[in-house]
Amino acid sequence: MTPAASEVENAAAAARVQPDEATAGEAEHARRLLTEMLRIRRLEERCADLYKQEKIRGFLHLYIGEEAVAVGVMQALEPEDAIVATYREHGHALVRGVSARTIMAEMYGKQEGCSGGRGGSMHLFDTATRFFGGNAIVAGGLPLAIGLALADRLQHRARVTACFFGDGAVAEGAFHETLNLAALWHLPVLFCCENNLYAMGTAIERAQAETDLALKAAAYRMPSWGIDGMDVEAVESAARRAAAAVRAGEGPHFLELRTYRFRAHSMFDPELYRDKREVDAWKQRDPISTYTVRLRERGVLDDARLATIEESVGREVDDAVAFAEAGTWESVETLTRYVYSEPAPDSGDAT
Amino acid sequence: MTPAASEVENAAAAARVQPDEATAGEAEHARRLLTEMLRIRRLEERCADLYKQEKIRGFLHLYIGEEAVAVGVMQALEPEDAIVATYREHGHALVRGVSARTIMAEMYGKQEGCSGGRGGSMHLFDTATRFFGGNAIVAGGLPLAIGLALADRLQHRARVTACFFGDGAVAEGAFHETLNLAALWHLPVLFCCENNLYAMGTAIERAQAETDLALKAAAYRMPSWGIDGMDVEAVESAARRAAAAVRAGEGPHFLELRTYRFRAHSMFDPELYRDKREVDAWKQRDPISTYTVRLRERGVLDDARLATIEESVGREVDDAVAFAEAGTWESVETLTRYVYSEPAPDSGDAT
Amino acid sequence: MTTYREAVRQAIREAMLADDRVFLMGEDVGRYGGCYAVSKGLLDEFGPERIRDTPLSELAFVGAGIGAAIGGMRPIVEIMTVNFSLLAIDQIVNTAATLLHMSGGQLNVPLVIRMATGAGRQVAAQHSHSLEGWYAHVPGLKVLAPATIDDARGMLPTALADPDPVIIFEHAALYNMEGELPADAGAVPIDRAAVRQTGSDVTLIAFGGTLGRALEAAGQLGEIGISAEVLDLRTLRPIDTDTILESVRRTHRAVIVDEAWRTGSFSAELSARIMEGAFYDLDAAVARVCGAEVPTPYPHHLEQAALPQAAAIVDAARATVGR
Amino acid sequence: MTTYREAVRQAIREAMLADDRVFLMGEDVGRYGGCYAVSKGLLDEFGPERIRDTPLSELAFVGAGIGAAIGGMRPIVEIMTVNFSLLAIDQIVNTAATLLHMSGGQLNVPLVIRMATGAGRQVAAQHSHSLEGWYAHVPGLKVLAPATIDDARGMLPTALADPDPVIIFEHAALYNMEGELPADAGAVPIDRAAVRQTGSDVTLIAFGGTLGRALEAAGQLGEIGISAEVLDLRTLRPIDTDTILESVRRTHRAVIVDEAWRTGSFSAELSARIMEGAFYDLDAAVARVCGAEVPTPYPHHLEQAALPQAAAIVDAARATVGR
Ligand SMILES: Cc1ncc(C[n+]2csc(CCOP(=O)(O)OP(=O)(O)O)c2C)c(N)n1
Ligand SMILES: Cc1ncc(C[n+]2csc(CCOP(=O)(O)OP(=O)(O)O)c2C)c(N)n1
Ligand SMILES: [Mg+2]
Ligand SMILES: [Mg+2]
Repeated sequence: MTPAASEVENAAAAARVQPDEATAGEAEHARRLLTEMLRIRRLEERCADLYKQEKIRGFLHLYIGEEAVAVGVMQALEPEDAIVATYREHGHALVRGVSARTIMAEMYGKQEGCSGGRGGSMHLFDTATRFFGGNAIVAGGLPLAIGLALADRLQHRARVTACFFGDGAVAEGAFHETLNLAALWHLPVLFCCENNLYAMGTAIERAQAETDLALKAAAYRMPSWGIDGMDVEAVESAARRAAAAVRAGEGPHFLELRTYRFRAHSMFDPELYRDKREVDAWKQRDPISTYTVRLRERGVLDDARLATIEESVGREVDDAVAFAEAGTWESVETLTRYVYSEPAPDSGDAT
Repeated sequence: MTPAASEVENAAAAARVQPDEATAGEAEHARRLLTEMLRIRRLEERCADLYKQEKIRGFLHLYIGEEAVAVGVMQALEPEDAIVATYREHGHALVRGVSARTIMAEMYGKQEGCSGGRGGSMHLFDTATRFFGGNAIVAGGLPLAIGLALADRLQHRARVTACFFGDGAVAEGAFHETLNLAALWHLPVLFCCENNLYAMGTAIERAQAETDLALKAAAYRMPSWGIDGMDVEAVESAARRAAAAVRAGEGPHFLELRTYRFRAHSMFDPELYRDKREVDAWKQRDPISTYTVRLRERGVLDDARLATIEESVGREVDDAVAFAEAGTWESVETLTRYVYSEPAPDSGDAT
Repeated sequence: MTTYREAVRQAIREAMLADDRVFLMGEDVGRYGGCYAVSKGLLDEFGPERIRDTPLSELAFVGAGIGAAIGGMRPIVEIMTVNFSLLAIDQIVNTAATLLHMSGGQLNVPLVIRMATGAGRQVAAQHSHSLEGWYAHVPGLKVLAPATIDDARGMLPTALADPDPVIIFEHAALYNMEGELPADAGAVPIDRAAVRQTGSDVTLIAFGGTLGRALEAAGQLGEIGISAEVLDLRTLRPIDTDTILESVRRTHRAVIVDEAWRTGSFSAELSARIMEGAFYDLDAAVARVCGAEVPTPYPHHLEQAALPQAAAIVDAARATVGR
Repeated sequence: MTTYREAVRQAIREAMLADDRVFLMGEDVGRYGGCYAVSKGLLDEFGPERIRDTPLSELAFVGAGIGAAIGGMRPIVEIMTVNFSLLAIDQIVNTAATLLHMSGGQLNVPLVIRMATGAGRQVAAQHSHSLEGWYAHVPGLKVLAPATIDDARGMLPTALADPDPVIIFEHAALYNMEGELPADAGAVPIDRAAVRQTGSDVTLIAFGGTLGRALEAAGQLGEIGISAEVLDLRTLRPIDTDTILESVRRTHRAVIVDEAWRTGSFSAELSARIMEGAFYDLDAAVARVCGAEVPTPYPHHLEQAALPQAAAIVDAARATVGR
């Protein structure tokens, strides 16, 4: 359970841009990766404050520590691709292009939120960016993802559906049924298992007879890799390879992204189940601070640039909070809206 | 899907008594195996007739062709062990020691049946022989089996729970959850997967991304073997080894028993999904006729002995039918019995 | 002459011919021909991509149906029977029924789920449930129970045209029912109950598998001079309360027939609604004739004793009219 | 002073001390201390074999509880919330509830399943269900809804002593409720409703999470001169119809409060039973105050608007008495 123990043997992790030869484009891209991770981090730090202020209520699951996963994977996706995520999805939504404003407004429950305020933190949705939630049933999104992929297959569209889920979800029957169907039907899905070693308070050793989750996928004859999920470039490179294969019709692929959650599971969690030293050890591998160091070493980041990034990210977060604060409450009179479609054109789907 | 294709590579299958050196005890045992298979075969042939006569109603799933599996595995079990089976369980019940009489009466729905007539063909139960059903939900018995095993573990009893299920069940989420739990908790379960290549009309290639089911178990770090389920001695020998390991505290084991169903899935099945030639090819490997030949070659069976066996089996079946015919219908007045336990001593469990 | 089974098959076939977004998915719908032979022949006509056999993975293939629906398809997912739907009910309740709401109106789910329901075939305690009422409890779903050949034929296209998830319950005992179906039979509304027989003394309310018994009872009641109106609910969610109340206000008495276990069955909702909407019009307490509170027993005589029979409906109706 | 949470913990602890066949199994019951902190501290006292953390495998660990029960143990299986119980409902309905029957009386299942239920904490559409009524529909199960600290403490031992499967619903909003618990508090019966406040004009019937609202409403009604009796159902299956009818026959009016979506909720069964048993004693239609027919919305004001509030109970009660 120490970072060393989850050190990555896999070749995919090694494929990364050489430090010294960074081109301008590469430098730009690297800074963008850092910026994206920082956007998640700062937004969520603010969320934690707002939760204490009781502006955000219900469950709030922070992604802090795992940012490299969402940021890395999203690089491999095209606008027409689809994303299915979990209740720990603020980062995914943000990086995918859902605005910080509508995400924050959603967490407030304001009608300007990306789900009209109805969903809250666990149910961010945005059809414009093909972000299909936001699912609070562990492993509940997996069947949905293969359905989206099936629709693409049947409609001859070379798209990818990226499906995020945790290590805990792997124990669910839904995982098994879904992976089998995906492989059997050769569906274009990129399974992204965010292995942060815990499902709430249950360590993976107490949940899985086989803790090497990448091996699980093999039982369905699905190509899979274990990736260092604390290294955004390793994630990006693996995701690009896998997404390209999926898009090329090579069937579903599976990435196990080895990461760690720095914060409590949710705001209710007293964290009795893990040692502060373990958390501290993992914090040494913070995907943002390690990447910051790396970019400095590579000579593509200096104090000034970093300050500029932080400043713009800070402004974005401030702006999002202001937007949410200024947002409005839906009238109680429309309480029973969104139960059935409102009589309207024949539309219906989000494709 | 031809017999050749499922020919068994596994070493376990090879371990079998040498033809020429059969001792008296071994000869006796071999004839008993044959007898047991014949008991199932003849009982079920009669069931098919009785179904046509509308004596047996509802669903009726015949085991004909698969007899070597139940007979072989049961040899490895002790009286204190437990058995959990499916709706295709007449053979298992019979070999386990439930009387042909009460089995037949149950299929008639008479109150003298082993489940008081309430269950019918799919729900044979007998606590005396620790036969825990008879379950008509595919994969529904698997969680039950690990629960029985957990009870044994918690009560420090060195028992085995044998759990039978089909290839179709392997696609269910229950399979995945159960195998993981069993392996994670090191529970004394012997999983017996009766791979007859079809789930109703769905061939295994259209149901499983990985058709080598023994490999599935490996995803849970569970020892597993693929066995020729048409060879009763191969099954027995593998089951003995596996059961001994389970009993010795080595955790759950998995047997994939490769077999074939000669008859339709149920009496409603028009068998559109498979070729008569395929069925005929498999019938060449009939576990009873091939074993008969083998025992003759070994010199432990001749016409006279075989006739004696058939005669006694025939008598048993006749007697069972007579018993069922003479059985009585439960009064409609007690319709709502067996919904809750009747006020009685504190008992409660079947241990 | 055609059958209920044929009518469903025809409906599926025409939907697939009319709209290539429609496909059928479920266990044994293809090679086997459907566990009730509903889809027999369709595999040959439409091929395995559109008549899609699934493994035994109810949760995943129902969820895949939801995903395919939001991905632009019009899936018909067949769950063999309501008994196995319990393995998929999480996806139906927590995903299909909630997506539109949780997304603030962005994601409707144009999915049709068909399943067989009911008892009466001696298939015992795990294969004889009647859980229509559970699904009818869930906002976001629509729930249909075609009891006639016309409805078996006509409800499916309407359900497929609906932007939201619709569940169709086909009572297993109806598949062999024979009757005429006009050559031009087509879509029928799915928001109205139907008066199948008019009457003035008592309203018998039934749906799906119990309509036949209610009509049988009405016939027997007629012989003893009691005029029974028979109302076929057709749609369980939304309930056509207006039609029910209109009838009961005329007859002043009602008997509800529901094959499910009595306690907590859908019949209770109908009973409560009638009281709430027509209390002062009632001349007697609304009666219910339901399944006995016992897991379905295997033997024929016990199973039949556990199910609502015409005789019990007659008795209940007579009790309400007092003769 | 103690809390509802403490009372449940104490009940589990004492059961485990008294009978070593008892063990607790579920997601995060051990190291985490229970998702509602109910089992905090028990792992240290009893160890991981008896306070058994499970993976996220609801179907399998509930089924394992059934198997362990027939194997001689007395398992308490905790499902975090009723929402996730949908993943395990097949085992509960098709196995736990049927084994005794299918085996002709041979296999009873002495299993207790506990789960949190209900809305009110802004956890939105997938985490706020109230499905007690579904379980109460199933013959073979017993269903409890402790609404008080005494019942939280006392129902568990009675449930564990029961030879058949018992499901206990703990409303999540109750865990922090404070109150006194006598030092000798122990087992209580699980087959009787309780009159929590006597009254003569109208009977308010509530259970679990809605009892508090009903009492609140009764207080407000008292202030305007309407004497409300408050009945706590306590057990949803079997229903204590006698106590309900006895009360309604005195008050002639009833209002049922149920947090579940109105259509097909358990309230309907209660309403129907009252009509069936006390039709001629009723001075007004039995009224229901239920959850709105909408997946639970996240924002506080909308969620509260979707839930039965004291004001709505007061209005409904006033309507029944006509003032
Ligand atoms: C089916 C189901 N069971 C239980 C829960 C409660 N729960 C919410 S998150 C969680 C842990 C999930 O862990 P994992 O899949 O590893 O994701 P992580 O939270 O670590 O990102 C649990 C048990 C749930 N939401 N759904
Ligand atoms: C959960 C569930 N889904 C569907 C069915 C219907 N059904 C009964 S048996 C069967 C096939 C099972 O195949 P397999 O597990 O291979 O066992 P076999 O019948 O071949 O022995 C199916 C689909 C069921 N009983 N339970
Ligand atoms: Mg995790
Ligand atoms: Mg099979």
